[in-house]
Amino acid sequence: MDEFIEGWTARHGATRDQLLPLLHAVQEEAGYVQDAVVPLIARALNLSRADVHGVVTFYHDFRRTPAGRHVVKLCRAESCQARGGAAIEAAAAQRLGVAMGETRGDGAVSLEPVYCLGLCAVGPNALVDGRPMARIDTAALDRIAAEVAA
Amino acid sequence: MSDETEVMSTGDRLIYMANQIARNLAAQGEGEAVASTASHIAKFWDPHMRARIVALSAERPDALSPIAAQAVRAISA
Amino acid sequence: MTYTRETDHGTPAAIATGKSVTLTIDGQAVTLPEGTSIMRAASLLGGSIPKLCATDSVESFGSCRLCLVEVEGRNGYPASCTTPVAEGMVVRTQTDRLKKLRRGVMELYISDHPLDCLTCGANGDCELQDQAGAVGLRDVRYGYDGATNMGQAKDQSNPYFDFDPSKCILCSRCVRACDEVQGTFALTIEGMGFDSKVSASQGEGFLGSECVSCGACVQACPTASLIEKKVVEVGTPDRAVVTTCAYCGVGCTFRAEMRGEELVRMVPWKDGKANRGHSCVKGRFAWGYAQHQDRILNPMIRASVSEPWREVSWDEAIAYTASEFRRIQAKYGTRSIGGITSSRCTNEETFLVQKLIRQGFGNNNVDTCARVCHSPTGYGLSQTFGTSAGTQDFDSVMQADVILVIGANPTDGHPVFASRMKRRLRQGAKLIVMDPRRTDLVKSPHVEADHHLPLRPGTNVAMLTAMAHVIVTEKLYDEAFIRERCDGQEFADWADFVSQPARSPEAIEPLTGVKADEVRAAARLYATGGNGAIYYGLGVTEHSQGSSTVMAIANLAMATGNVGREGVGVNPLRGQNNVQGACDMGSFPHEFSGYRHVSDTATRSLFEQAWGVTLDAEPGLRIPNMLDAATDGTFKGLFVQGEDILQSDPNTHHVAAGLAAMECVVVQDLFLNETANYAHVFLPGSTFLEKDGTFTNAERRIQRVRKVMAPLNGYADWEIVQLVANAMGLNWTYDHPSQIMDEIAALTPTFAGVHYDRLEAEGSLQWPANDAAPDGTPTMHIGGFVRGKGKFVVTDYVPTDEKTGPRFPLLLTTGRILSHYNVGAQTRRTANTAWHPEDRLEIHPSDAENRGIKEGDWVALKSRAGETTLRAQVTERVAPGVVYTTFHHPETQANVITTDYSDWATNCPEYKVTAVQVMPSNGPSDWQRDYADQAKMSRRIAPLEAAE
Amino acid sequence: MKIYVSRDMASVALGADDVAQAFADAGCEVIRTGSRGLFSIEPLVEVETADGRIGYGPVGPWDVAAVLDGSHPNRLGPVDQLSFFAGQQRFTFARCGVIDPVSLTDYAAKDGWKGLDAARALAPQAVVDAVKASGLRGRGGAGFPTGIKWQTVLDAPGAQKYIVCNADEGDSGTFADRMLMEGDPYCLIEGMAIAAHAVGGTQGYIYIRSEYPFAIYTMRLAIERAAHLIAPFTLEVREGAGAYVCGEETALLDSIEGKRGQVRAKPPLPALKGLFGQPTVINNVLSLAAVPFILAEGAEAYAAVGFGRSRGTMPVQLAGNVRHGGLYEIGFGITLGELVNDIGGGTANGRPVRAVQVGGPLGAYFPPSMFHLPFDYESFAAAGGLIGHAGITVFDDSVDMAHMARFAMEFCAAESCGKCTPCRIGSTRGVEIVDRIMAARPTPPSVMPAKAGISLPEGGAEEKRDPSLRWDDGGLSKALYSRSPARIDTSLDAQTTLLRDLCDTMKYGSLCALGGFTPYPVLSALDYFPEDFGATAPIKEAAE
Repeated sequence: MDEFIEGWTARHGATRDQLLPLLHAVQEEAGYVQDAVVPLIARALNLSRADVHGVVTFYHDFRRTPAGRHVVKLCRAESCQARGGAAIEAAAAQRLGVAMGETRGDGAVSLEPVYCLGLCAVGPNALVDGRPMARIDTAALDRIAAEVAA
Repeated sequence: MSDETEVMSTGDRLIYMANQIARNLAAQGEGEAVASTASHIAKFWDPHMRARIVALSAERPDALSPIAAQAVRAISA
Repeated sequence: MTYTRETDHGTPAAIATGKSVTLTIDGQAVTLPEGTSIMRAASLLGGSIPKLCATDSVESFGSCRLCLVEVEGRNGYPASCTTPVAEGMVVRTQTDRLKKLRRGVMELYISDHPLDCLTCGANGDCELQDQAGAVGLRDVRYGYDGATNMGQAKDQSNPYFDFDPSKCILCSRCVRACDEVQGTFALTIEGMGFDSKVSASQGEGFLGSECVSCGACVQACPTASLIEKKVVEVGTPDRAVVTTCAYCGVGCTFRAEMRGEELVRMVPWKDGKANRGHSCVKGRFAWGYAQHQDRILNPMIRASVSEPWREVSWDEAIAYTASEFRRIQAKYGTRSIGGITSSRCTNEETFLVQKLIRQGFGNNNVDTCARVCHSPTGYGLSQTFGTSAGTQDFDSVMQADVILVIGANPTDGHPVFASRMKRRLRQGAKLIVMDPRRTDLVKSPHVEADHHLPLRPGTNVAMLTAMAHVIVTEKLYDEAFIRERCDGQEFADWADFVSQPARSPEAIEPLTGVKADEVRAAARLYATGGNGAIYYGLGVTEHSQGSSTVMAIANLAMATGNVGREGVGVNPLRGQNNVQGACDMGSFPHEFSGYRHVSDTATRSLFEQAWGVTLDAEPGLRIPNMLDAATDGTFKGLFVQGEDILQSDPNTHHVAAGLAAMECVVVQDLFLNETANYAHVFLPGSTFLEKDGTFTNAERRIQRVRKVMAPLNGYADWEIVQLVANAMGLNWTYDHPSQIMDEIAALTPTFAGVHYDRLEAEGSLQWPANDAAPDGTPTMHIGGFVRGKGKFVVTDYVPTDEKTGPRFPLLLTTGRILSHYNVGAQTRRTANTAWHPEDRLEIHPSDAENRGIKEGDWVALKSRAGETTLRAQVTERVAPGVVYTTFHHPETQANVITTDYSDWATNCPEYKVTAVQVMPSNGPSDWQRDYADQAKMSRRIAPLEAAE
Repeated sequence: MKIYVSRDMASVALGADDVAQAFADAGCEVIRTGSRGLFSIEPLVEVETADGRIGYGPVGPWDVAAVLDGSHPNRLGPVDQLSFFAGQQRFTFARCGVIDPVSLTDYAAKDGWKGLDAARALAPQAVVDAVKASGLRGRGGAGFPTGIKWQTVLDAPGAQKYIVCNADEGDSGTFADRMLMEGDPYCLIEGMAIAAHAVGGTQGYIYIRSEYPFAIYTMRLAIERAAHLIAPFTLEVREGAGAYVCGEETALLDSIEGKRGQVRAKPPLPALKGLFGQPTVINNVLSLAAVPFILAEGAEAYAAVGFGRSRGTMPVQLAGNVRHGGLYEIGFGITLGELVNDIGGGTANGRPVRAVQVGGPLGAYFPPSMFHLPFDYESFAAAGGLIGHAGITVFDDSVDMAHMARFAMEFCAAESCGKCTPCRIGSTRGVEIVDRIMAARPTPPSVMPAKAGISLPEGGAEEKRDPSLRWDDGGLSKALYSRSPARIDTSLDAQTTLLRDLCDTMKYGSLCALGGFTPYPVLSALDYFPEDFGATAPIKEAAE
């Protein structure tokens, strides 16, 4: 990971404003921002470990533990609720066997809340492994469950 | 001074000090250097040390560098 | 006397812009500088706006929302801490609407706060408790069965303070204090929203985190979340005495907060002009040594060092000392005895010791430990500027544009000043660091030197002369300044000398190992980057060319016009709390107080009239010369106050031999130190908490030390010296240190205006303080140099005789670490050992590798002067070929390695350059074992026979 | 045969990629465009014919043949003649759904860069004057006159000046920024280049929320292609990281600077000391995207449209349970009822509209009785609400307004930056109060299926609490008298009064709009729908 960070800062620079872009890149590369990587990032940008730890723990996107193999981000915002989002959320948790905000025991899937994907006229919506899905109903949940099981 | 000897005797140290002062003032040119070395020794060495260096310059004439030797002669007059 | 907390105006004073505005607050008109916050304005008017996240040591933050006010013409309720005053503003701070809002905020705070005030460590000293009372909170309607941050585990890892997250109100004052005041950025808030939590580094215990334990966060914390363990243990203080710290040369002033006779905590004093309300781990917490059981409280004597100590009464010990000294003088001559003053005792005590020697002993055999640290500064600056002290005050760094740090590691040696320097660097000042090691100033969080010149140890003069070469040959010097302030001819000679090709950066590159273009860039930046300020330390002075280096530095400053105004100057970072004072008081063998030579008849007759004796006009012996004379049999008696030359001076064998040859060594100290192993009389000393007096810090600031508790050993150190003096028939009649200072003022022109009543009124004075400068002199050499014209001194690089060779291929340089001080006598007897329990040898990975050395291995460190063993620390902080260690722990006796080479002008030892070899070893060297046995033997104290 | 299919994230979510692939497989030349902005007809296909582009929608991959031979039942004819589009005044969204978003030639052909060229021909002050004359106000929600903000930055001394675009569009019910960035990225780039010219800006940043991966991709591609046209001004996209609060301008600046996205105190205003402490223009996507039109067609053309002090057009977004959800750019002044019923067509499932939330999660709820309100900053403010980013979320009669009030507090708790007390602690206490109200209210109305609200965000309260602090009924509760549950009045009246007091503290005490505006949805739900809170007659609190 040290070489990755060095290569990245060589291309993008090592000023403090590169911290979020670098954290995104590290998470993209390793799947999550491990506590052990924080000192390397701090040294690369000449920040304290506290600086980096404060930023990693502030933003919802950055994970400190690995996610499930599949990540389902289900929208909980008002527009999706107006289109039955709350019921779909309960059904998804039941169908995928994982509580909202958790990763399933077998590590296959993480169900996470997201507050608005900007698809507010076609909800309930979700991002499934980065792919947007609209008008989610129980049938769509079955398809997602199948994908997770595959 | 090679790096073998562990502790300098007092005599050796006085000679070494005088030479060191002279060497560091040499950049001012010989005339200036002799005068300032002499005044330095007069200003900072106690009478016993001054008397000792004068005696040493007589006993071991080649131990002192030219500037140092002239300076010691100046303070012994 | 009731315990009065210092007033907290909530926000720092505005940066002066010269403009002021007039407004009315609660009907009262007031005119204040532009940029002042409404909160500060109200506080200055004596009003009180509730606040919790505001404190005037850090910038306003606007998070607690307690301090809301009404401003006519503006909707909403702005926070008074983040809203600056404006012309014609009409502010109301106490309306019913505001009271309701404030109660609403407080009700939320207390809905997530334990209600155990009566059993809390901060009971009676908690801002949350005060504000809850002030806003009249009577109920928490939210109940306590909801979500809460209470019940979290306490972090008690730091030896001095606890962190209890359950009592934290997330005001972030601690995080901001760590960032803005200390500049370490070790704290952050972890998480967001309701679950936010203060976290050291990555949510670990304070001790293992990046925290340097300076105590700023504990001081900033409004509740019991961060609190001193001693306060929890004994309760909140009931009185406070302002005094000055006895550790480094920054000279921080503290409020010693007492509970009766017991010291509860040391809190930095906001009005302290050297530390501006900041502290470091030593001054703030490491004062436990004062009550440590190792303190010797009764005088002891013995005929020979092989016998155990015999406790005796004060009268017997004093009489024995006087008679021995008289006996030795009668037998071996007047010049056969001498004394060493301490840089850790007060000005008054140092003055008395040199008076005892000059008036009592009748010779000038007096020296001080400044010999081994900044004596070259005294010599070099007096030659060039005409006075032996730094030119600026510490505040001056905040006006610097380019900061050049040479041979100094302020973040370890002068941490509070380093914090102010880092604050200036964060504001955009440029930094050049000249040091063989990659110190924290070279690169550490939020700090990065623009140029690092990692020169080989011992090549300072070559490097500085090369910089001068660039400045002269590229015509970057300040011609007008030189013509007006310096001697034109001397400049011309100097300019010719430095311009020669042999002194170009290219020519000296092989010597220093630093790339020529880096040297050129650094020189250009210093010369042209605006206000250039040079700060240097023992890495400059502890060389065979220490004095030449100081003069080379002075040359650079004069050539570029960087002397005589704010933000510039040549600033020695003097090691100890009163090393400047010790030199001022005439501790050197060749001069009286105020740097006047003993041969100067007018000065000498002044002292002769005052003291009623004829004084010796010849300079006395320096410490190394005393030890030589001792081994030659002509120097037999030594009075050592507050100094441990066996551990701190170089070439331990030589020191031991000298001490062993003497017939009467008298040691006055707090503990049985290493020098006491060879002593015949031990007079127990007193700590800075147990006596009145003054210290002078590195910016020539004379500050009061005030007694806060009765001396455990019965006498203040100045009283002991008086006892000895009177036993030798000198008939001194001082009954308070202020009288001694009056005598100093009468005899020393630069101290003429210094009297205790002035110090009480002004808080402190920077000498010279006399009729010419009634309020002291923050910045020296304004308009002209003390010696008249600034003198350019030609400094040629003369390589040291200490050469590396096949037997000793590496270069050793020495230094200090934050948690310890000098020889560690005090800090080793506090909890600071938690950070640095033993001296370690820093060695570069490549040097370690080809010697088969891994991190933590025992290694033998050998020079031509001796051998010792310690554990290795493999790091890239040192360059290949260079190793580094500290000398805080006697077990390692690092100074058995250092040689007897020293500065040509002042004999300041060459600690910084010793040729050594490092090999793996399996434990302490034989010498260390013998030394430990000898030390144990000589520390035995015979049990008191049953009282007859 | 040339056909057009949208690549907008919403269209893709509805299957547009499969449709495009099917037509490509059938040998058609497929042009991917942005979305037209009416989602009830997507996936939409437009076929290039002799008399213009003919739209068919919604269609699936299996409809290729029916579309190509024109027989498909969902034939719509020329899309811009549909009533949903004909009534609009698309000043900012004119190209969106028409052109290939990243084609410089398409953009130039539709008056692209005309505004920038016009601006560069003027002195910076003249450009600022034009923006002032247009009456353009902040489209992010604050409604601050854009011209005045630019004037401040132009006048401010600074070694470097920055142009920052706030594309953190986190409000539920809003997607105009996303649509524009994905459908007409050069329009935003041109607007920022004009701003740079007007105030002497050298570097620009577009802070896009991480939930908009398509917008991030498209903007980066467009910036790369247009770099030479806006030089020496340089632009860079910065990706958010899931914090709604970074939609607040100073939190956004801290986020770009690599810090925790915490809100800064004002003053100093970002216009004077913003990004890296330098003077900074920080505007929403729509404010900046409106500028090219103003410079190209002239300020008067823009100012001519509008209502009262709200000049120009506002791209309204119809969302939630609405039949014709989508983007409707129209001059200010149109009424809420026209938008929801006439244009939106009421609810998608045909049930009656019970409430609409205007302005995202921090906006007020309005019952149909308030549908007379004209869409304008001042009118909505006077009615105790706000326009915000002009998102309108429609709810049918199954909505439980107490649940929505609870969600407003829960959302604030989940997204609070944690800096200021009213929001950090108040939002969590707000959820607890509404829970007590919902427990105490008599008959829960026919509500949506089981309230699936989760407990508080990660780390529920229980396991963190020290077990030794149990509230047993022995001596301890007597000793901790002020803490014993018995002492708390959990009656409906008491808790409702406490909720109002909490809202007062949050509204007037909070440091920013997150904590400060959360009371809008809570109090409007309480005031307009008291029956959901167990009260009988509506209690109208005197407007503070």
